[in-house]
Amino acid sequence: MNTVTCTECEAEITLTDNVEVGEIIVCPECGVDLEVTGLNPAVVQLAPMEQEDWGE
Amino acid sequence: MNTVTCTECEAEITLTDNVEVGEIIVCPECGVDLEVTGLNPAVVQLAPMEQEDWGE
Amino acid sequence: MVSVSIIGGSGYGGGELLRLLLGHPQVEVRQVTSRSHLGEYVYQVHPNLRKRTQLKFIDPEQVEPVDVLFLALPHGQAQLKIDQYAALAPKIIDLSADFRLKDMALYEKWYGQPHAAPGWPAKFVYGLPELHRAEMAAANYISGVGCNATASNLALLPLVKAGLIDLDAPVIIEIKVGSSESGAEGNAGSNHAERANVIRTFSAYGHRHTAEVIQELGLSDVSLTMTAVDLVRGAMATAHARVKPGVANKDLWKAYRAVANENPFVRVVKEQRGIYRVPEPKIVAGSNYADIGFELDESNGHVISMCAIDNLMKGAAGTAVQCLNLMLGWDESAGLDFAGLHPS
Amino acid sequence: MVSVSIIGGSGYGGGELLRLLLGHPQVEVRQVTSRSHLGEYVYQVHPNLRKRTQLKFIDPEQVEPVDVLFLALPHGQAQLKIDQYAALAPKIIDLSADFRLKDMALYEKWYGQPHAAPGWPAKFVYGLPELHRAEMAAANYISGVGCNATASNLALLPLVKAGLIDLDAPVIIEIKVGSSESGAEGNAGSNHAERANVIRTFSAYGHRHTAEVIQELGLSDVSLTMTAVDLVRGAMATAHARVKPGVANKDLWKAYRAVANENPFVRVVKEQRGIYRVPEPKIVAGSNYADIGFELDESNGHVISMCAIDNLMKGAAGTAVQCLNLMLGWDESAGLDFAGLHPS
Amino acid sequence: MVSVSIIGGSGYGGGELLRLLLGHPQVEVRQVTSRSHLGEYVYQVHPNLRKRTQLKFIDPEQVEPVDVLFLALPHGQAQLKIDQYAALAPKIIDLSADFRLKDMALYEKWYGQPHAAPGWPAKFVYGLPELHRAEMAAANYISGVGCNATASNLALLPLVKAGLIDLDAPVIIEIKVGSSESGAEGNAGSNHAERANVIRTFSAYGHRHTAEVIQELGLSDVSLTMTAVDLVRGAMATAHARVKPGVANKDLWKAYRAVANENPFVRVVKEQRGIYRVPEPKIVAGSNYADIGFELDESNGHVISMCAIDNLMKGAAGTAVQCLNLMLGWDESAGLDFAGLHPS
Amino acid sequence: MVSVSIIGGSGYGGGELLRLLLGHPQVEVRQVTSRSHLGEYVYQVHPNLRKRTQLKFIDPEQVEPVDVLFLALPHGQAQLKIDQYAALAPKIIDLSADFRLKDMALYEKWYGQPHAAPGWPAKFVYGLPELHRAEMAAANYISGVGCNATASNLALLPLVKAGLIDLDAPVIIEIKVGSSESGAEGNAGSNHAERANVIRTFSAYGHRHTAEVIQELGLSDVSLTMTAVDLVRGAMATAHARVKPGVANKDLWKAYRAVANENPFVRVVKEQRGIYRVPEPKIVAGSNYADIGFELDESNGHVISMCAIDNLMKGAAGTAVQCLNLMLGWDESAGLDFAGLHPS
Ligand SMILES: NC(=O)c1ccc[n+]([C@@H]2O[C@H](COP(=O)([O-])OP(=O)(O)OC[C@H]3O[C@@H](n4cnc5c(N)ncnc54)[C@H](OP(=O)(O)O)[C@@H]3O)[C@@H](O)[C@H]2O)c1
Ligand SMILES: NC(=O)c1ccc[n+]([C@@H]2O[C@H](COP(=O)([O-])OP(=O)(O)OC[C@H]3O[C@@H](n4cnc5c(N)ncnc54)[C@H](OP(=O)(O)O)[C@@H]3O)[C@@H](O)[C@H]2O)c1
Ligand SMILES: NC(=O)c1ccc[n+]([C@@H]2O[C@H](COP(=O)([O-])OP(=O)(O)OC[C@H]3O[C@@H](n4cnc5c(N)ncnc54)[C@H](OP(=O)(O)O)[C@@H]3O)[C@@H](O)[C@H]2O)c1
Ligand SMILES: NC(=O)c1ccc[n+]([C@@H]2O[C@H](COP(=O)([O-])OP(=O)(O)OC[C@H]3O[C@@H](n4cnc5c(N)ncnc54)[C@H](OP(=O)(O)O)[C@@H]3O)[C@@H](O)[C@H]2O)c1
Ligand SMILES: [Zn+2]
Ligand SMILES: [Zn+2]
Repeated sequence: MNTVTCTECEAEITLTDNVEVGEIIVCPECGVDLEVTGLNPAVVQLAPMEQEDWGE
Repeated sequence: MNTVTCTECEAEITLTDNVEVGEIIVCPECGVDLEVTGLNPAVVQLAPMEQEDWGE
Repeated sequence: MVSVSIIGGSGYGGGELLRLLLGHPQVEVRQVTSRSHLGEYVYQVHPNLRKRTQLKFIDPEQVEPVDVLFLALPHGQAQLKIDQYAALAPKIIDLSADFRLKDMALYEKWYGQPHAAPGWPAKFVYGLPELHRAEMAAANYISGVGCNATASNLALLPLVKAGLIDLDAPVIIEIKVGSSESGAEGNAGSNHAERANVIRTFSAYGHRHTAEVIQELGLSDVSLTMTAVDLVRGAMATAHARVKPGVANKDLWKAYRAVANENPFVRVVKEQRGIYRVPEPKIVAGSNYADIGFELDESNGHVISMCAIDNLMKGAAGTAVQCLNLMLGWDESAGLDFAGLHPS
Repeated sequence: MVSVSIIGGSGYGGGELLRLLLGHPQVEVRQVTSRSHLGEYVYQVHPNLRKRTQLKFIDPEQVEPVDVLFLALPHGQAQLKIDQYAALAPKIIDLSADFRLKDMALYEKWYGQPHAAPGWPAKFVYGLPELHRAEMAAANYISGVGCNATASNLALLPLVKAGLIDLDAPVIIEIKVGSSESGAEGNAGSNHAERANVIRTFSAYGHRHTAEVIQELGLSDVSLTMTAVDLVRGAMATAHARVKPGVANKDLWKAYRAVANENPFVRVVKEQRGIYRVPEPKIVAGSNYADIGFELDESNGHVISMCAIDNLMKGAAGTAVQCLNLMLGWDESAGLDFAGLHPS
Repeated sequence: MVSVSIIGGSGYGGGELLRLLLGHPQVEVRQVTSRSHLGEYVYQVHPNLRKRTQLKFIDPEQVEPVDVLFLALPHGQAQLKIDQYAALAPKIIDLSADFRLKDMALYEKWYGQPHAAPGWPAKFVYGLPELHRAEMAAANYISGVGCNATASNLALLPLVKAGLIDLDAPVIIEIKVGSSESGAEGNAGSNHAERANVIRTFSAYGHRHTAEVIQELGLSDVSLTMTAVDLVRGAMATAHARVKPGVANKDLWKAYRAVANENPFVRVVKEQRGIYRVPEPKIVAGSNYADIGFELDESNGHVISMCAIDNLMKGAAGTAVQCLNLMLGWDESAGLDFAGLHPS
Repeated sequence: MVSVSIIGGSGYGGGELLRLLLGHPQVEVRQVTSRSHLGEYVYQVHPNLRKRTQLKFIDPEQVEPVDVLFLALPHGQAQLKIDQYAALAPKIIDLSADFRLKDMALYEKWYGQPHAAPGWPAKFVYGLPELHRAEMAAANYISGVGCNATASNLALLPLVKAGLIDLDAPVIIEIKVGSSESGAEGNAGSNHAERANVIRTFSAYGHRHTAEVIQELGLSDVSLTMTAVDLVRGAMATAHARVKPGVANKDLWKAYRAVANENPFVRVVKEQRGIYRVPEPKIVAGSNYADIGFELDESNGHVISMCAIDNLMKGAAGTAVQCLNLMLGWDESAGLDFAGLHPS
C-alpha cells in the first residue's frame, strides 16, 4: 500500500492501488490538490488550484 | 378518579385526587384556564385569562 | 417657518416624525417630549439624528403653544387630553387610532370600550391623502392611519374606486409585518431570540385596523390576517377578492395606473423580468412610497392585490407629513424626498 | 442493515436525506452522487457531516445495486431514467414531482409538458404518510411530496377528513417560504443582497404544488399564493376556508386532535398564553414535525387553518425517511428523533 | 436509568439541557423548575418539546432527591443555595459562573464582589472535557463553562498545548455572538427592532469570561472583544496571536489535528475550495461540535485562530451533558448525536 | 447644472451613485450604462428609483461627452480604457481600486499583476475627503476608496493624526461586512441559503484593502481580518492598537472630537446610557456618516477603535459625491442629506 505525506499539512495519505502518475488527489485533511509525480516510492506535489471567487 | 370535559375544546381532563373547589387548572390540550366549580361530580368553567400583550 | 412640536417623540412613530420634520424646508421643530428620557438629547434615543439637532426631550406638560402639534402616543392617550392639546395649537395631526373612526359604535366594537372624547373624532379628517386629499386643505385636525389599514386600503383602492369588485363579497387580506409595528416598548414575544426568524400569525382575524378598512372602503365582509416576519420595517398586504364578471386584466391595469397617476407616492410594480416584479417592503423602507401590484386569475376572477409600505412612513409618520403639506397648501412631497435603498 | 444510495446527494434535499440516513439505526448508506462535486468528500459540501462519514461523491452512472434507492433530482430528471434506476433497486423513494400526480392530464396541465414515463406514476404511492400510511407497507415505489403541498394538505386535512368544509367552495392558501426551497443552484434573485429582508410574492397563483392539493384532498377551487421571506428553512401555510353551517370551535378541536393523535409527527399548537401560541416554522426546523392550528370566526364561519413545517424535513427528506420506515415495517419514527430547537 | 432534575428549566440553558436529557438513553428527567411558569407544561415555554414530555414546571423549593442535579440559574444564585442543593443529590452539574473560578481573588476581581460560598469552587472540576476529561470520571461536582470562554479556549488550545505561542505575549480575541447568550429575560437592547441587523460591540474589553481564559490556559495578557450580530445561536471566536519564531504552517496542522483527534466534538475546518472553508457557527447550531481553524501569516508570525460553537450547546448544555457522560463513565457522546443542519 | 454620466450603472456602487446624483440639486444625470440590461429602464434594476427617472441603460460605448464622468466598474476594467474615458470628460471620479494606490510596486504586490496604465494613478487624488480635502478643489481626477479601507482609515485617523500610537507597532483590524460588498454579480457563497446567518471569516489576512491603509496612514504592520455577517449594507471596523505610554482617555476624547469637528460626516459615538453607545452600521445605512468610537484599557494601553459605515455610501458612492462637491467647490454635503433610519 502506497502512502505519501501531504506537502501542505503533513497528513499521511493512503493511495489506491491503481493510482497513476499525473493523477490529482485531494488531501482528506487540508483539502489541497496534490499531483502524483512519481511511484515506487510515491511522490506528490502541490497542484495549482483555481482560485474561485468566495466569501465576498 | 375525577374527570371533566374542557368547555373550550371538549378534551377529557383527569383531575388529581386532592383537587379543590376554586382551583384553577390548565387544559393540557387547548391551554385555557379552567376553574373547578364543583366536585362529585367535578365541574369546571372557563376562568378569566389576562390578555397579555403578544405578537405585535 | 411653521413651528411644530411632537408629543411622544421617543417612540418609533415620533422619532420618524422628528427625522422628517428636521429635514423639512418649511418647518422648525420646537419641542419634543419623552417622560422616560427627560433631559436626554434626542440623538441618544434616535442615534441617526446625531449632528442633526441639539434638541433635548422635555416633559409633555412643558409643551408651549405652537403652529402645529403632532401627537404620537400609544392608543387611548390622546383622547384623554385632547382639549389640553387643542389649546396649544390651532392645528393637530395625531398618529394614533383615537380619532380615526367616526362612528362611535364601530369604535367601541373594535376597541372594546367607549371613546373618552366622543365629540372629537368627527372634527378629524381621516389622514390618508389618497382618500381625503381634497378635504385636507381646509382641515385643522387630521388623524393618523393604521399601518395595516393603509396597506390594505391602498391594495384595494384601485379595485373599489373603479368598481371592479362587489363591496359585499368576502375579501381576505393577508398582512406580513415587521417588528417596529409594535412600538419601542416591546413585550415578551419581541425579545430578539424569540422574535427572530419568525413567521408568526399573531392575529388570525379580528385585528383592530379592520375597522378602518370597513369605514374607508365600505367593505362589509373583510378580514385581516396578521403574520409577523423577521424584518424591522415593512407592512405587506396581499388582498384576495373576486372581480365582477367580465373584468379583465386590462381593466385592472387601467384602475391601478389611474391611482398611481393621481397620487405622487403610489407606484404600480408589475414587471415581467428581473428580480423586482412585485411590490416589496424592503424597497420602500425609509421612503413614503406605497407600491401596489396585482395578479388576476382570469379563469375564476380571483384577484390578488398587493401593497407594500414602510409602516413607519406611509403607514404613519410619512403620511402625517404628507398631510401637513396638504393642510398648509405646500408641495405635497416636501420633506419626503428620500427614494429608498437598493440593495437593502 | 438495509443498504441505500442517494442520487443527487449534493443538493439540499439529498443532503438532508444523507444526514438522516447516516443517523438511521437500520440503514447503511453506500453511495452518494454528484457530478459537480465528483471525488469530493460529502462533508466538503455538507459541512455538518464532518466527522460523521468519509463518503465521497461519485458519478450517478457508477451507482451499484442496492436495497433502496433514493432520488433527489431536479424536476423532470427522474422520469427520464426511471427504468435504469429501477434496475438498480427493488425499492425506490423519489423526492421529485415526477411521480406524484397520477392523472397524466393533470400533470401536463400543471407542468406544461407530457410526462416522459407515463406508465410509472401509477406504481408510486403518494408519499405522505398522513394520507397513505396503510398503502406504504406493501409499496415498492413511493413518491416525494411537494413542500408547499404538504403544508397545505396538512393544514386542511382535519377540515376535510371530518367533513367540516365544502369541497367545492373556494379555499385560499397563503404560503410563506424560506430560501432553501429553491435548491442549491440559486438564481439572480437568490443572491443574498437581493433575497435578504424580502417579503416577495413570487407566485400569486398557479404554483405547481396546487395540483397535489387538488389530487390529494379533492378540492376543486383552491389557490396557493407563495411569498418568500427572509428565512432559510420553513414553509408556513395559512389556509382560508368557510366551515359548513353549524360547525363550532369544539368540532374543530375534535378534528385537529384526531389527526394529531393518529399521526406521530403532527401536533396541534393553539395556546392561550406565552409566546408560542400558533404553529411556527422556526420551531420545527430540522425536525419532522408538522405543527397545525386554527382560528374560527364564529360570526361568519371563516376558518383560518395553519401548518408549519421544515420544507426539507416534513416537506421532503424527513417524510421520505418516514416512508422508508413504513415501507420496511420499521418504527415510523426511526432516525427522525431530533426535536427541533428553542430558541432558534 | 439515572434520575436527574433541573433547577432553572424555563431559561435558555435549562431548556436546552431538558431537550438533551429527554433524549438521553440512560437518563430519566424527574423535575424541572420555574417560578414564573409554575404549573405550565414545559412545552408551553419550549414548544419544540411538545409531544416529547408531559412534564410541568414546579417550584424550586419542591425539588426532591435525585441522582444528578443540574443547575441553570442566573449568575450569583447557585452559590447562595449550594448547601441546600448538595443535600438533594450526590452529584451536581452547574451551568453558571459560580463555581468556575478557583482563585477567589480572581473571582472577586472579575465579578466585582466576594464569593458567597468560597469553599465550594475548589470542589468543582472546570467543566470543559477538552481540558479536564481525566478528572471528570472521579468528580461529583462539575461547573459549567462560559460560552465565550469556551470559544476562546478551544481556539487557543492547539497553540497552547503544542507550545506554539508565548503565554506572556498579548492575545486579542474578537468574539461575535448571537442573542441567546443573554438569556430568556431580555432587556431594552434586545427588543427585536433594536437588536436586529446589529453589529454592536457591546464590550470592547473587560468581559468576565476573560477570567476563564486566564485560569485555564495560563495566558497573562489576553482580551476579549464582544460584538453582537443578528443571529440567535452561535459564538465565534477569532483569536490573534504571534507564533514563536520558526513555527510553520505544518506545525499548526499537527497541533490542530492532534486536538481534533483526541476530542470527539472538535473538528478542524480548513478547506481550499467550496463555500465552507472556515468554522461557522450556523453549521454547528444545535450540535455539540466545536469547529476550529487557523491561518498563519508566515511573513510575521501572526496567527489567526478560529472557533465556532453553539453557545447553548458546546458553550453550555451540550458540554454539561458531555460532562455527565464522563462523570458516569458512559459513552462521551451519548445523547449528543444531532449533527447540525445544512443549509441553515 | 453640471452634467454627469455613470459607466457601470447597474451595479451596487453605480446604482447608489445614481440615486444620489438624481437627488443632487446641482447635477443632471445624462447617461447610465449597462451591457446586460441594455434598453431597460434603470428602475427595473433599481426599483427604488421608480417615479424618480425615466432613464434607460445604454451601452458603455455610446457614452457622450459630459462635465463629470463616474466610473463604477469591477476591479481592473477602468485602467484598460482610462484614455478613452478621459477623452469624454475633463473630470473623472472612479469608484474602483484602479487608481487608488500610487506606488506601482505596492499595487503589484497586493493585486498580483502589473498595472495596465501606470502613468494614471499619480493623476488621481485618493478619494477620502477626511484625508485629502484640500487637494480636491484643484483636482480633475479623484479615485474611489475601498470600503473596508475607509472603515479602517477612519477608525485609526484620530489616533494617527494626534500621534497617539506608534506607526511601527502591530495593528489588528477586525472588519465585519454585509453582502452588498461583493457587488451585484454574486457567487456560490452568496446564494441566500448559504450566506444567511453567517459569521464567516472569508479572509483572515491579506485583504487587498490593506494596501490603502498602509499608503494613507503610514502604518507598517497592519492586518485586516474580514468576516461576513448577515446584513446587506454595512462595514464595521474594530481596530486594536496600543497607545504610546502616558496616553489617557481624555487624550483620546480630544483626538476623536477634533476629527469629528473638522469633518461634517464623522461623528463620535460613545455613550454611557441607552441602547446605542457605540458606532453601528445599521444606524448609518443609506447615509454618508462614519460613526467612530473608542475604548481604552488604561491598564495596558490597549485601545479599541471602531468605525461604522455604509459600504455603498461612505465606503463608495457617498464619498464619491462628497468628492464631487469638493472638486466643484460646492457645499460638501449637497445631495447627501439623508440621515439614516431608526429603528432599522
Ligand atoms: N409603530 C407603527 O408602525 C405605527 C404605525 C401607525 C400608527 N402608529 C401609531 O402611532 C402611535 C405611536 O406608536 P409608536 O409605535 O411610536 O409607539 P411607541 O414607540 O411606544 O412610542 C410612544 C411614545 O409616546 C410616549 N408616551 C407614552 N405614554 C404617554 C403619555 N401618557 N403621555 C405622553 N407621552 C406618552 C412615549 O414616551 P415616554 O413614555 O417616554 O413619555 C413614546 O415617546 C400609536 O398610537 C400607534 O398606534 C404606529
Ligand atoms: N428544496 C426543497 O425544499 C424541496 C422540498 C420538497 C421536494 N423537493 C424536490 O427534491 C428534488 C431536489 O431538490 P433540491 O432542492 O435538493 O435540488 P438541488 O439542491 O438543486 O439538488 C439537485 C441535486 O441533483 C443533482 N442533479 C442535478 N441534475 C442531475 C442529473 N441530470 N442527473 C443526476 N443528478 C443530477 C445535483 O448534483 P450534480 O448536479 O452535482 O450532479 C444535486 O445533487 C426536486 O425535485 C425538488 O422538487 C425539494
Ligand atoms: N445563555 C447562554 O448562552 C449561556 C451559555 C453558557 C452559560 N450560561 C449560564 O447558564 C446560566 C443560565 O443562563 P440562561 O441564559 O439559561 O438564563 P435564563 O434564560 O435567564 O434562565 C434562568 C433560569 O433560572 C431561573 N431562575 C432565575 N432566578 C432563580 C432563582 N433565584 N431561583 C431559582 N430559579 C431561578 C429562571 O426561571 P424562573 O425565574 O421562572 O424561576 C430560568 O429558568 C447562567 O448562569 C449563564 O451564565 C448561559
Ligand atoms: N460594493 C461595494 O461595497 C464597493 C465599495 C467600494 C468600492 N467599490 C468598487 O466599486 C466598483 C463597482 O463595484 P460594485 O459592487 O458596484 O460592482 P457590481 O455590482 O458588480 O457592478 C459592476 C458594474 O460594472 C458594469 N461592468 C462590468 N464590467 C464592465 C465593463 N468591462 N465595461 C463596462 N461596464 C462594465 C456592470 O454592468 P454590465 O456588466 O451590465 O455592463 C455593473 O453595472 C468596484 O471596482 C468596487 O471595487 C464597491
Ligand atoms: Zn494536507
Ligand atoms: Zn381545552
